[in-house]
Amino acid sequence: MELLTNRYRNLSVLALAVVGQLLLLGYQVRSRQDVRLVRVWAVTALTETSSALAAAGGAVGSLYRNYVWLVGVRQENERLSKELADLKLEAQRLRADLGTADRAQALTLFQSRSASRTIAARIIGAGTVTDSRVVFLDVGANQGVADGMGVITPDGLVGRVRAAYPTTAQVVLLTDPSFAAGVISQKHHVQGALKGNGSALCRVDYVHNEEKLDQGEWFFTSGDDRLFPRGLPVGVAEVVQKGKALKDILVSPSGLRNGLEEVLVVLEPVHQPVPDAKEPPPELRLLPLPPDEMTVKEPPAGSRPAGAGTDADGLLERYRRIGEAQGHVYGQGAPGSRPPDFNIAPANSPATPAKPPATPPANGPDVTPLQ
Amino acid sequence: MNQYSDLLRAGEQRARSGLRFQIATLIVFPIAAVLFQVYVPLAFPYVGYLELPLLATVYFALKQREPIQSLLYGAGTGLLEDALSHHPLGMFGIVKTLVGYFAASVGVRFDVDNPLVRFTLTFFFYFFHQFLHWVLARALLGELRGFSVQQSLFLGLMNSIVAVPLFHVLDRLVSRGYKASLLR
Amino acid sequence: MLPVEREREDLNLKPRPPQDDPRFAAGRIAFFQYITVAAFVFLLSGFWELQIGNPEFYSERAERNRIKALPILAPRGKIVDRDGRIVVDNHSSYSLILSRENLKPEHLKTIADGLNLDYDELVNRIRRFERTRPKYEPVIIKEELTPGELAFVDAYRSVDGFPELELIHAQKRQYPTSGLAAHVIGYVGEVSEAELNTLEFARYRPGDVIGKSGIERYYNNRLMGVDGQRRVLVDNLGRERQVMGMEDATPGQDLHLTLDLDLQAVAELAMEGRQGAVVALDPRNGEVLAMVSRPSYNPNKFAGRIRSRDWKELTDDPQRPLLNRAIQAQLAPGSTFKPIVALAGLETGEIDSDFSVYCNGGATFYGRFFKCHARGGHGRVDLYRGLVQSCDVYFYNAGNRLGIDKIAEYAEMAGFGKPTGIDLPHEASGLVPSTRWKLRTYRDKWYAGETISVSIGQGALTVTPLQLAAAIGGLALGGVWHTPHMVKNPDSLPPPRTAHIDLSHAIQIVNALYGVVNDGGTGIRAWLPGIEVCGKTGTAQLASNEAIRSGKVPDTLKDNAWFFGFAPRQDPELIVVALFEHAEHGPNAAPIVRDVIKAYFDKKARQSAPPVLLSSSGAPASGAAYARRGE
Amino acid sequence: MARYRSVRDLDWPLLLLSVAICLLGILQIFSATYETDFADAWWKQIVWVVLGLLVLWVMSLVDYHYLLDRAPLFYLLSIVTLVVVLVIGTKVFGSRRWIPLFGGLRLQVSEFVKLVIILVAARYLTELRTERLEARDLLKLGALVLVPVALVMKQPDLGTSLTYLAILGIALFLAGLSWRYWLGFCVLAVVLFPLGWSILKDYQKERLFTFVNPSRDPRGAGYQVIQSKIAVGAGGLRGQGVTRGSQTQLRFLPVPHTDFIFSAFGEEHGFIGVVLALGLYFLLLMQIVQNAQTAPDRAGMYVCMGVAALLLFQVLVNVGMVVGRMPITGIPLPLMSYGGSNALSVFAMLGLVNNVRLQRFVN
Repeated sequence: MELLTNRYRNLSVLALAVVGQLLLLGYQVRSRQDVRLVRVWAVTALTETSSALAAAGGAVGSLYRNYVWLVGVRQENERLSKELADLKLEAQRLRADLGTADRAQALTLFQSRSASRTIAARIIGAGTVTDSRVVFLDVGANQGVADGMGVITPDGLVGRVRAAYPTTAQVVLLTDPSFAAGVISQKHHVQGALKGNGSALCRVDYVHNEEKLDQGEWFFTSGDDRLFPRGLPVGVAEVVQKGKALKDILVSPSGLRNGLEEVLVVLEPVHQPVPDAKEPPPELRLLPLPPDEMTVKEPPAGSRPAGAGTDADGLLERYRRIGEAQGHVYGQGAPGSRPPDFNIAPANSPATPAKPPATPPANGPDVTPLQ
Repeated sequence: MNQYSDLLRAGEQRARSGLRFQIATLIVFPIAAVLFQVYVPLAFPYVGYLELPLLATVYFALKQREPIQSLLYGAGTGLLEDALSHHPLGMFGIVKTLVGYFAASVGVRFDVDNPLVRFTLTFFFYFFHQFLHWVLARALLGELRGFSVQQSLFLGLMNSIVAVPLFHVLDRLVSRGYKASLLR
Repeated sequence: MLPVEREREDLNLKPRPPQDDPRFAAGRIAFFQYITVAAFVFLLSGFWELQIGNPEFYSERAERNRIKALPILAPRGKIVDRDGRIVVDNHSSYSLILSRENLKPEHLKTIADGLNLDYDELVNRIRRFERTRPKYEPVIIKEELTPGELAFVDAYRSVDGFPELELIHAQKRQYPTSGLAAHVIGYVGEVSEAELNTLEFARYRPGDVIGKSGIERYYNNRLMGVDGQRRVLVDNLGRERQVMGMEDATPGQDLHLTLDLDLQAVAELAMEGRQGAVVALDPRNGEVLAMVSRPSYNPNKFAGRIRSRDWKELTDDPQRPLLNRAIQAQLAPGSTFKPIVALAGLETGEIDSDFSVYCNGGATFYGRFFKCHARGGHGRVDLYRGLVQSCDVYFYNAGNRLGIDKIAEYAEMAGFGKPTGIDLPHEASGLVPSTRWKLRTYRDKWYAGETISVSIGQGALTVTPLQLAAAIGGLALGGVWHTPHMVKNPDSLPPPRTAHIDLSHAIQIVNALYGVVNDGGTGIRAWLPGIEVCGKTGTAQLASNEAIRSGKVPDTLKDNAWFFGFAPRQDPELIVVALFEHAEHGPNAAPIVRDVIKAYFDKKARQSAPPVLLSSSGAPASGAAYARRGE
Repeated sequence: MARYRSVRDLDWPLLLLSVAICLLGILQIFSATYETDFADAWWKQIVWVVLGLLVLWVMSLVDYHYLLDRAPLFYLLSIVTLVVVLVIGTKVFGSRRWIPLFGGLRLQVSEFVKLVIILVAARYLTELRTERLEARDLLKLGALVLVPVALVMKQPDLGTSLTYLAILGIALFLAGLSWRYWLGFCVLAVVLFPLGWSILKDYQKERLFTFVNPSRDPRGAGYQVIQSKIAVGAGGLRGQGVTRGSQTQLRFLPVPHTDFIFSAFGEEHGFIGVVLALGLYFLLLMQIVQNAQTAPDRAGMYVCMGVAALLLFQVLVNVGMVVGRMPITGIPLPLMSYGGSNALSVFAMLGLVNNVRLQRFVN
């Protein structure tokens, strides 16, 4: 056909290519479904090549190092100093690999001590879009990795598996805007939800202004988001400010601080206690958490922000103290006994109020007498 | 006869000097570019701002001056890139298809070996690429994210600065490594 | 060439001029092509928007998907005590709503698991809405989300594409955590299907949170506001981008109670660990100053959606903590009923101040021996001594003379046997037996022997603590009974009932009640220096006499202790009734009443004293603080 | 007369594309009128299309220069007919547009006037033979076109009269009207807008209102737009299938076989079908434009571009209306909408284009 072969061939092909992709897009948007198979192929093919390249790169590197040193040794000392050279070489190689070794060692150590079953993985690729924070791992569904699994390092939380392909897995980093996790602060047990910001720092939402939180306080995963096990370090609160009703909190994620190479995918999460605040902030690189001293005081169950009762509770507490101050037991009294005086000031710090079992425990330290 | 048709005709003549690349080149390069984009930013995060797949698309389109091949090349690169993002497939595909087509059309009309022309065109196409992607995301996916003109301009500048020597290297690589033949 | 020329000439057309080049407009034709492309892109984009961009089929509904209408829940009014101190507050929280338009049923399992919801309950809940409400109305599936649950929602809503989840801000009820005044306040909950079919709640919709009991229910219309709406533009990740429109919610009105938290607190503390009720009211106007029922519960458990386990625990508790004993316990009043019998006797003339009987520990009527609580007897007792010593024999005789119907007449005049009309739901009426009642209920005639029990507040006679307080309060005022109420400005308040009783009779009885506390009577434990407290004890027997004799009385059948006390003797400002269940002896309830009365007068002193004096005494000016808060 | 070399020289792509679009239209008419009073409409449409092809063939045979030469005559004839229509025309849906013919058939004159206006404009501009258009010529041509515009508006038929203006617009544009004049038009439009507003009939105003805000009165004038949007939206990606479109079949959609045929099409064939149909239209337009580019003389170019502009305008307004992006004007969709006059006039125009193409082999 003249039309399609001659003058408008270019335009026609362009239109076809664009419309074809438009229909592809339309299918995905309309059905809210990924074109899974195509993506699996592409991702698998690319990441395989990528990991092959990475491995090749490593091999070439070490070969290069060995070769250079070997030649140098031969030229200098011939056979006599071969042993020495070997030692030197060994030392050099070790020194060169020290960084990696440290890291690998820390990872292994952490992996062995961690209660959760994990699998080690290398990062073999990053996402191609600048505003999304996505990486690829060299483990996939074949190794038991599944969608939604947490990804961590000894330093802290890294992200979450978004899609597991046969030999690779796509991980959304915690800085991605679509990431969210439940966190709890170490010292004041403030609970919030960590969200990616698209930048280096993450936000923590849903923390009320009234709640106490220090700058520099550590955040750990709280576990009640049903996504990550409790007790993983997340990061340090860099910015803590009063907001409109909720605090503005920015956290610098500790998991990404030292660059990413090897990570652990949490296959079977096990909740861990949040370490006590008195311990030094977890410098976890070579000092994994001592498992014995992980005692924590859990936050009061069901504690709610701003939920410490109403005026009425404060008043009741006040009268209780008035009674205690006079040794008066309410509703009791022998004939002619001295009645209580309700106009005295209650003691401000009662000597451990012996609460009758019928009343629930007073909530937190915020119940202050009305003065 | 007017200026427009003059330009057109001159372009038609120039089109004959377009390079034809071997199929292998056309397959290896986009994959390499995307792989670079995937792997290198791990070590050097700032490299992530380099849009190598786009630069490759622009380069090959300018060189080939053959709209159909260029747009197919762009589409392939874009789809490959899409596969590694968590967007629906086709976003980068469409954008790069158009970039490929227009770059090839423009390549017909300009002296694409001139570094200044290359610089300008890369800058223009980078901006076009980012803007179109934003428009598409907004119109087709309903993502209401912002568009930073300043950032795009700056990154476009950076990419163009990288592009000129890169294209030069590619020129030599292609002419040495592969047999270049004249079109028609 | 030639034929054309010829043809042209044939057609009388001028020969084509040399400048007639059809290509002269080539540029403009190219421009037209671009216009065409633009026009088709324009049209295609229209179809994209309708057919692809809109995940739903109905365009208007689809618009709702991108422009979501989120309810703004109106906060309920706060509840404050008579001094403006907050009893029930609101606190902000997040609720999770589920948009049924976007619901993917296969997501429900994950949602239920992630948010600790019962899957079947969730499914039923959605199904219930499915039947009755249009699809675009969202369902609230969880309230008061913890930060962890919020994180769960955030993580799933965006990454895994759960478009059905939406978070809204809500004001949740905050009740006193100690369970203080729990029964009075009541609690809120989601309106049930059964309730929607009743007249009271017919105007609400499923999902609305209404008052379920207590004040919350009685004044639901006042407390409940009108929900607003917020239309927001959301992107495909479900993130809010822009607010398109707002209809603000109209918050509910605050409610001013007559309750005095000082008295309430003291009464609560006095009843701690006990079972029973305390009612304090101002007989001069019927304002309830304190109302306690024990055992209590934490109404905050109801503020969200109560878990069925918690609910079962509460309803299965043999002590029935959900019962508001102050208005719902219908129990024999015991000797606290005696003033009514005395009044009836005096008014009818069956007894007078000279009438006296000899008590030797019991008396026989109609062939049956009725004993007095004092084994050895009280000797000769007249009306004064009979009340002070609470002599049963005296009242047996008085009752015997009166007959059941006269007793019933005066009991009903005082307000027994029917609800007092307090502004709380589900008030019990109590029971005043009479011949007509016996005939109607048992189709049997009244036996005179039954009158004897009733005359000391036993037998079929039952009252609620509130009834007793209202009745005695009105009697102490000389026969003016105000309707008890909980709220400062109730919707409607019936005028007080007055009875033309001889004032000297009332004074006579009040003096005797003064003697109960201050003249070596049974109420000595309610004595307060400087305050003219009048009162009366009551011990209501639950177990049969045989069981008592055998000595095997379980705790739950031990005698109930009653005490009412009012002060001052003239024009009483306060009457307090305490019911202390299974306390065995009536006098055990007296200290409860004493503490409440003391609290009342202490507070009065505090408020009348100049604040400077208090602060200069070195003690924190708590009284001043209260006075200030009360403003 | 038989100046074309052979059947081979006909513009086959053009023919195939137009027939393909007609087939889509017939299929849709069949589906939209399935089990209704108009159930035989698709049959009639086939007859009209065949007749149209006949017209096309005839039109390709007659040298367009011959027609151009007679343009003034046609022009006068059409003015007279339009006046006659106003006087004796059949009133349907409140407007007099049709001349009753034998056998209950009706002819919509204004459809054929389009053809005449294309010829008149082409002829007038060809005779100018200048690169730029002068104000005098502009006014003259404008006056020539505005007479039928006014007459058709009187019927009242806003949509068709606007199509005449579209032809005028493209003619002026191609003739090289200075941008100053375009600017002048814009200013004039702004000034005259209030005046035009008072001329517009109430229902026309209402249509403009509802175009801006379809939900204004969902039961009244906005009803059509809303129903059309719902129908299109219901189509989704793949459509509901032939005779399965619920909006179309349940008669929510007004006139699903004429003005809103594309709405029904969108519902039953989905986005894919829409892309296909619009693609066909696009290719058809491009083919006509190509004929314009290869035309032997200015007159041929003007004729082809006039046809292209007319078709583009009609497609744009009709389809735009279907998706709620254009006001409802009652312009049928060329080649797809049911209707004899429409089909015949479009095929006549395509015949003209074909004619122009054949003439290029002449020299």
